[in-house]
Amino acid sequence: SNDAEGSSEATETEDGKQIVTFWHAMGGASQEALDKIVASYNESQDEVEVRAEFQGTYDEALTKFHSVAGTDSAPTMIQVFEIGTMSMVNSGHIEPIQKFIDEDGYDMGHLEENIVNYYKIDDQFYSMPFNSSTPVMFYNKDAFEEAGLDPENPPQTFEEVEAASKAIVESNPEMKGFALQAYGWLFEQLLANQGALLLNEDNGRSGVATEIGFTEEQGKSIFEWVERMNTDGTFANYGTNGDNMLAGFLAEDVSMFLQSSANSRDLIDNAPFEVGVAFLPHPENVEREGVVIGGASLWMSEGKEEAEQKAAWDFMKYLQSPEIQAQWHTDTGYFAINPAAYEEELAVEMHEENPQLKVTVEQLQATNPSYATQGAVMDMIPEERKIIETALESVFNGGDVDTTYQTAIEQLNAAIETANKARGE
Amino acid sequence: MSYIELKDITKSYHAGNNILEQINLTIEKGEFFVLVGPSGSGKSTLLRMIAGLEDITDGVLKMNEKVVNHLQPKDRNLSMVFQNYALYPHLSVEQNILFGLKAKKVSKAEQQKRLKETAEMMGLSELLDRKPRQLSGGQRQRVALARSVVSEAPLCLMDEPLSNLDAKLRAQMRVEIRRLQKQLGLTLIYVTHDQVEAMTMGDRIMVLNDGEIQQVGKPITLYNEPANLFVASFIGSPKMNMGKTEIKDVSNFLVNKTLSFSADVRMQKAFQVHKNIIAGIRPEHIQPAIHQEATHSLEVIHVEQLGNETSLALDVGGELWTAKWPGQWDITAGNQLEVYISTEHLSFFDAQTEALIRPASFSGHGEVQAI
Amino acid sequence: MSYIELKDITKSYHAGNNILEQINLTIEKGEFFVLVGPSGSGKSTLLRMIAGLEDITDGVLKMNEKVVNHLQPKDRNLSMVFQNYALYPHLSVEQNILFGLKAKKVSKAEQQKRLKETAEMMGLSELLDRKPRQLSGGQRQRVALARSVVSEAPLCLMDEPLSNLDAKLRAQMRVEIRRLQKQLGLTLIYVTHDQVEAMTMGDRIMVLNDGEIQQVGKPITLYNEPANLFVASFIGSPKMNMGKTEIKDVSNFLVNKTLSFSADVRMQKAFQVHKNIIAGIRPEHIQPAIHQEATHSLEVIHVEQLGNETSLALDVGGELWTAKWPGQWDITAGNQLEVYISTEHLSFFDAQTEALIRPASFSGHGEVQAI
Amino acid sequence: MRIPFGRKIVTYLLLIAAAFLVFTPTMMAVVMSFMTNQDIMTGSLPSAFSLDNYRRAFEQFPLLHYVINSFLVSIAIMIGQLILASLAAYAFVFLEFKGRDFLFYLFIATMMVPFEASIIPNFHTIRDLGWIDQYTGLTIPFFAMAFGTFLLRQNFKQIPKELREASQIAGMGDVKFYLKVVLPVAKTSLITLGVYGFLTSWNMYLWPLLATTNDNVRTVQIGLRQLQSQEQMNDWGVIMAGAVIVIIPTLILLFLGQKKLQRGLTEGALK
Amino acid sequence: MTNMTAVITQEDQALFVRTKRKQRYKQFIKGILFLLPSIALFSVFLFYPLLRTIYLSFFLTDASGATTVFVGWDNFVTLFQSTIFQQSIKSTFLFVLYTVPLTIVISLFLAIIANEKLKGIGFFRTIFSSTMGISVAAASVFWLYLFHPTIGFLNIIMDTFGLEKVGWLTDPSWALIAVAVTTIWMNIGFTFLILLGGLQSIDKYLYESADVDGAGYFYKLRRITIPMLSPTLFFVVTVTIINAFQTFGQVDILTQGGPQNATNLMVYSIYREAFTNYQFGSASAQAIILFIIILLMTIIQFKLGERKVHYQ
Ligand SMILES: Nc1ncnc2c1ncn2[C@@H]1O[C@H](COP(=O)(O)OP(=O)(O)OP(=O)(O)O)[C@@H](O)[C@H]1O
Ligand SMILES: Nc1ncnc2c1ncn2[C@@H]1O[C@H](COP(=O)(O)OP(=O)(O)OP(=O)(O)O)[C@@H](O)[C@H]1O
Ligand SMILES: O=P(O)(O)OC[C@H](O)CO
Ligand SMILES: [Mg+2]
Ligand SMILES: [Mg+2]
Repeated sequence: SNDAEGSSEATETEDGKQIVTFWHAMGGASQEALDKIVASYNESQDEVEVRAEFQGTYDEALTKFHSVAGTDSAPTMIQVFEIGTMSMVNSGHIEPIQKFIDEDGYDMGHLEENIVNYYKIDDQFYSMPFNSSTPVMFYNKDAFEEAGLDPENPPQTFEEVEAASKAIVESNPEMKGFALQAYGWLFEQLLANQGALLLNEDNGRSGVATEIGFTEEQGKSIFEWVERMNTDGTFANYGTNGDNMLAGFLAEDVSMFLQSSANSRDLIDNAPFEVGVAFLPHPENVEREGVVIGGASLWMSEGKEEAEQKAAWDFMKYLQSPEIQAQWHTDTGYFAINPAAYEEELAVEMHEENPQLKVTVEQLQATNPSYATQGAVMDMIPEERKIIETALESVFNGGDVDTTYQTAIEQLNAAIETANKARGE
Repeated sequence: MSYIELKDITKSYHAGNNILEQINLTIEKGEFFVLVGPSGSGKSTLLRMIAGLEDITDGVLKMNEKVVNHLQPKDRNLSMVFQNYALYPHLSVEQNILFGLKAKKVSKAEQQKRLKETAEMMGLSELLDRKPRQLSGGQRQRVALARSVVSEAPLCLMDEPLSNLDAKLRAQMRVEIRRLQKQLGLTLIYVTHDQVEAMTMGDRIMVLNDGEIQQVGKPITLYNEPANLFVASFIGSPKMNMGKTEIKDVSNFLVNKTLSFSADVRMQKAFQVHKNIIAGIRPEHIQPAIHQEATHSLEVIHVEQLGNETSLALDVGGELWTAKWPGQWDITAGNQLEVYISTEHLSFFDAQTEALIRPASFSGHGEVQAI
Repeated sequence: MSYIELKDITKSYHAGNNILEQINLTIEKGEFFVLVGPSGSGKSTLLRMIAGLEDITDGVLKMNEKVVNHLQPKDRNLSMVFQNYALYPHLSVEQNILFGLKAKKVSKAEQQKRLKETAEMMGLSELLDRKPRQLSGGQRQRVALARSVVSEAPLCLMDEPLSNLDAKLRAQMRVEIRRLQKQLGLTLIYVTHDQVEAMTMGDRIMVLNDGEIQQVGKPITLYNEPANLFVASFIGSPKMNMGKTEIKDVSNFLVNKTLSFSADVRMQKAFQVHKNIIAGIRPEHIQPAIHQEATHSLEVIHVEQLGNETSLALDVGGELWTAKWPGQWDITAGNQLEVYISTEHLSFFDAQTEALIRPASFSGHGEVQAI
Repeated sequence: MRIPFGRKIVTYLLLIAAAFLVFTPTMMAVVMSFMTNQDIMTGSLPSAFSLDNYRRAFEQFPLLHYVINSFLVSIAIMIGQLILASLAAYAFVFLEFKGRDFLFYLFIATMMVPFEASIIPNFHTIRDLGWIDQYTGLTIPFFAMAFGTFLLRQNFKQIPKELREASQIAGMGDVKFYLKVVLPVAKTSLITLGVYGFLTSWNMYLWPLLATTNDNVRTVQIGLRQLQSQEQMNDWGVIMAGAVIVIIPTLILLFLGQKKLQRGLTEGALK
Repeated sequence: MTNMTAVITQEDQALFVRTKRKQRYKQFIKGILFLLPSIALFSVFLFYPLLRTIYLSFFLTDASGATTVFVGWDNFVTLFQSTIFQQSIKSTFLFVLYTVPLTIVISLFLAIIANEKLKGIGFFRTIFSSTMGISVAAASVFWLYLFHPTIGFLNIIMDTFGLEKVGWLTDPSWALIAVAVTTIWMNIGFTFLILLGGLQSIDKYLYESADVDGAGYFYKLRRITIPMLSPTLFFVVTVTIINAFQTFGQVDILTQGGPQNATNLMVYSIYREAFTNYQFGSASAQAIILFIIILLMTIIQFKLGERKVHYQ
């Protein structure tokens, strides 16, 4: 029927172009940026037409993929967040990217090292990295100045953050010092920054993880940090809602917070004050280890015609190109996965104008390669995040750290156990 | 040819509490059969059972010699006027009237023809476009009636179809229904509590009380020879005057301890058989002592002028009896009134069984009864 | 003391189409006021306006000398029996009856007392626990009546409160309502289309036609001196016989080109003033030629036996006239009948204006009018 | 009947106060959709009026196309539901047969099954039927509606039984009675249910998102969802503009339906 | 009347039985035909998923929802031991308690004041029913903004009155209330419309009769309006309860189940279990439990309620 036109059943357009269906989870401004890139690709050649289609959140898109995987309805390629990696690998309905790399003799060497570290599993690439981000600390330079703090020298450690927060609140009782979104990803990053593993078995990279990998001290340090600021009255609670926190920051209700670097552009553009970007803080008593890359990568469906897969592969390569990455980076604040992009005029100009954007890159490059910063892989990480978020909220709202922590650990281990059992291997 | 036959028809809503009790009845084809009875006696229920709207608890219902207990209303080929009209609120008067014809796929031309006739007859021609809610009570009733009339089904059931009409319209309708019934040879079962309707329209009347048949017969028979006290007091308006009767001596008896009458031989015998006897006399039989000599003198308690007749409440041994005299009489309450009461006009009933012992004699019809 | 006063009361549902037209009326305290009129003439509407249920389009309504146009029904202190009963379907009979008393916070003891009395009077004692849908039509009507009676409001409005009752019960109710009204000194406005109710219960009757008052007066006045043709034909059942009247010669006139009467001086004068005259005669005034000599001979078309009287359809110059004779007459249709018609009993109306020219003379009440 | 002046005033006051409370969120959204992001973020009163948000909302997704799809889908669902629900309700009220009550309770029980809980098996079903990206997949699963059946059953029960009886005597079968009497008499409820069905279909978002993979058959709520981003800053002005665009057709429908509803509601009763 | 035999002949008897049976059969067929379209679709899109859900609840699954390990009642056992699930049940019941009575009372109030015959009443009716035309997505966005801690209307008002700002969606003691308020607001439109319809179909004669009886406004409300409205109310209560148990969209957009699972209502929990955690077995078990809870509630409602309901 007519309706079916353009669905994944038709693989060619009327004028003979190869159709590539591309499922993604980019809403809002990111979708605008992505659509722009897709359009530019479609215009750049006349063999392939990429059709980018929004499929909901990362979670929903992934679930949906699982439901249609192996059928005609499955897309040619799909964007999956980093923590969906393991579940994609396990699904059995994907074509590892390594196959095309080998066939094509494509060199992945130009990629950012951390990105390679994350996505290379068992020494091969299953998916093509695309949009990557890391968390950074945003702060209000004007407020720092007013409070007598050095705006060019942001706090580095948990303790310094606390002190700065106090100073801020003292100078302006209307403003809180620090905000931490109850977001599991941030917790994971704060762990990695201490050199702690999220899961055992080297974050699940040496074998199947069977329980959590961090020590009580490492885990609790984050909770206690928050608790201390909470008692000081310098902590702002925005719960799980990132947008509220951003708005609070812009409205000068809070002076520092952690968030994905993907927000940089937006924040810098919209803030009525000078926005500072800093490295993720770490406890004083441990060295900074660095951050894990976040974001998502692109996966190839199994069982599609070769021409179709080839076309998708071509598009993936296009996305890697420095010009595109430069554009993507400046439009959104995601990294350029290809560092060559930073040489692009567009990026250079942008960095000159907004030197803060560089900080995110610097932080990534300052990261020590280790299992901790390589990031955990397992199919229960989404669940882990929910558990951690609940625990964080509990601390935010004055819950007891010890019991909260214990409950969370029990739940985490139970979840790992169930996930292992459910694989039924 | 018996058209409708009811055998031992019984109805109960709750077990053990019969609304209708063993009804046995035959109605002939083309007969105008009137059903009367006090409120709540089961008239509507009986009608609804014949229509097939109410399950028959027990007994057999035959139409045209065929058992129809099990038949659907639509297979009984009849029409009905509901006591509460049951008009379709969303349809105009015209659509309401034509509803059944359309259902039966009667031709358009025929529909229009019948509609026109019926609407005219019922005085609804001007109201055809109205919705039921825009009609007065009487107008609604006429629509309900029209709906039944227009169907020309051979059997018509009507539940108090004229109760909301004024006397003039009612008289007109009475004639129309009667005419139609004759003309189309309809069998009509007609519930009413209007004395005049019952007497003038019905070929036969059935009196129902408390779910039991009291009497079935020609209107005039019911009036003149009511089978029991109930029928006697129910048929006729104002109702028959009743009084306990005692024998004073061999040739005299007293009614209500007040009115003395002489007893003939037949009556003396009756007094031997029946212990307690009740005498009844119709209001029109307590006559002014003008052409006859006065037999009794009674106190007038109350006078009502009806225009064409005068209704008198008289004291008879402490009870109120009614007399009805044609014309307008200027009688003052409180006075003694000379009246003429003929023993002939007394009906006698057994007080125990309530059954008729002897009807008032109308000494050969054709003679003037009361002038 | 005028209790209710209507001044130029007008009602229209749609502009330009008046349902009621300039009604002027006073009703005295304690009066029993009867409203009659053909179906759709606006009786219910008028009642509802007095109750405050319907907006008054124009005019002033006073109660107790105060303008009440704007008052809520509940502030008018009245009770009402609705033509369609308006029972609360979710409440039992008892709760229905007590609804108003509870609303008015009458004491429990008083409630029970009145409930008991009223239920007994209306024969509802056994049905107190039933829901309206489990009642027969007549039973429902009695509940509606009970609800009004129990309230003992000084003003009662009743819209055909007895239309679904049988004659016997109706007679009984008539007396009860009348007794209650007198006893409590109620003012009662009563809609009916029952001739007997109208004549016997009302202190005054108002005849409404097409939203206009035709006549207001004592029942007997309306009967004897109907203000116009409409009242003449509406009051009295069977209706008055009417016929076109022509002067044959100086001292004679013809009705319906058939019946010849001699004209006296007064009538001769009348014939000079009014061009077209219609004569009317009540059915009971076409009398058997027994005590008087026959004046006319007419063909009998149809005979109806009502038990207490006989109704005869007679051919008068091609039109059907009705005669009503008390008692049962064995007369055969098709025969010629000798009748006596007195000129005295003829009423005359102007054919154009329809107004009464001369009423039938009842030559001094107290004399026997028609035996 | 005239309403006394005092009560009129009180009623009006209550009406106005209530209307204000009920309508504030909507009004606020409309105002915000014309505000600049700067004004929104600083929580100030609108300082300028701009259509910018609408322009951007329209740019971000094929809005007109979505609206048309939403209309097609909603109308199809509405009609399907009306037909199926009224048929079922008719059976439950006017037909007496064995197992009727059981079936009714079974129907009611289906209301208990949370749709989100059966969304995965249902998705698999339409996948297997090849209904993904088809109007069939978007509409047919919603045709059967226990809620609507329940609503209509409650309403049909109020139809006086004499009407059924009168038509039985007139020789009218069930289908005709259903078409000629029940449906017109229950018009109001049908309109109510229709409006409800239309609006709920219009407002669905999880299922259309799942059952479609591309813009061709997608509905307007998905567009609204695309305007919200996961962890990036929300552009409230654009979101509100999107929301206003999404609710305008339904509010208009409601406004138009209202008059019809009113008229239908006053249809008279039996005696 | 002479040869009237009062006995029903055997033939008649047999005929009755036969036709009764035939009629009953015909009625049955007719009934089923009327119900067939609904039954067919229910079977495919409701009963089958339900059975499938029951089946799944005894398994662990992989990410694509395929069963892997049979675990018997384990999923249920685990659930009942899980504090998260207990919290979820508690929140759900609390939520029902917050939303249902208030929705009904407010809508009834609106319906009653909008039932008066006044000038311009149509305008108010439209306003009151307007929230029905606002989708979950749009409504949640409105309220998300209203509850916004910094720029939200509610906190700005709190601020102007010198009150402490409230963490509407972040404070566990407020979040459920905030979601409830949103839900009530969203539900008002439809509930209002249904109740208004119910009010308008009450025979006006009943009110006239009560007016004449001298009944006051509230007396009429209590003795006529409410009882006569009872079928509608019953319907509305049933539906509102079921809807409350099935709340999803508002939670998804406003709180994602947080803070501290305070708004992790059952359907959301099911969604999360399936869509985020890929635990279709556990999600199915939750769905079954939810189904049983709603079923029990509805049965209780029908048992207690429908007897009090007055049908014409
Ligand atoms: N559904 C029912 N349940 C119980 N009793 C009922 C039901 N319907 C009618 N009745 C009772 O059955 C009896 C007969 O009712 P029916 O309607 O046949 O009376 P009726 O003779 O038509 O009276 P009316 O002249 O007042 O209309 C009455 O006592 C009535 O109360
Ligand atoms: N809502 C309405 N809209 C338009 N016309 C109406 C409405 N209600 C009544 N009417 C008309 O008003 C006239 C008077 O009606 P009303 O009910 O007062 O008559 P009635 O005298 O009580 O008649 P009945 O004896 O038949 O009850 C009738 O012609 C009727 O059709
Ligand atoms: O929102 P993004 O794309 O920066 O991704 C953040 C996290 O890595 C998602 O798991
Ligand atoms: Mg009856
Ligand atoms: Mg009337």
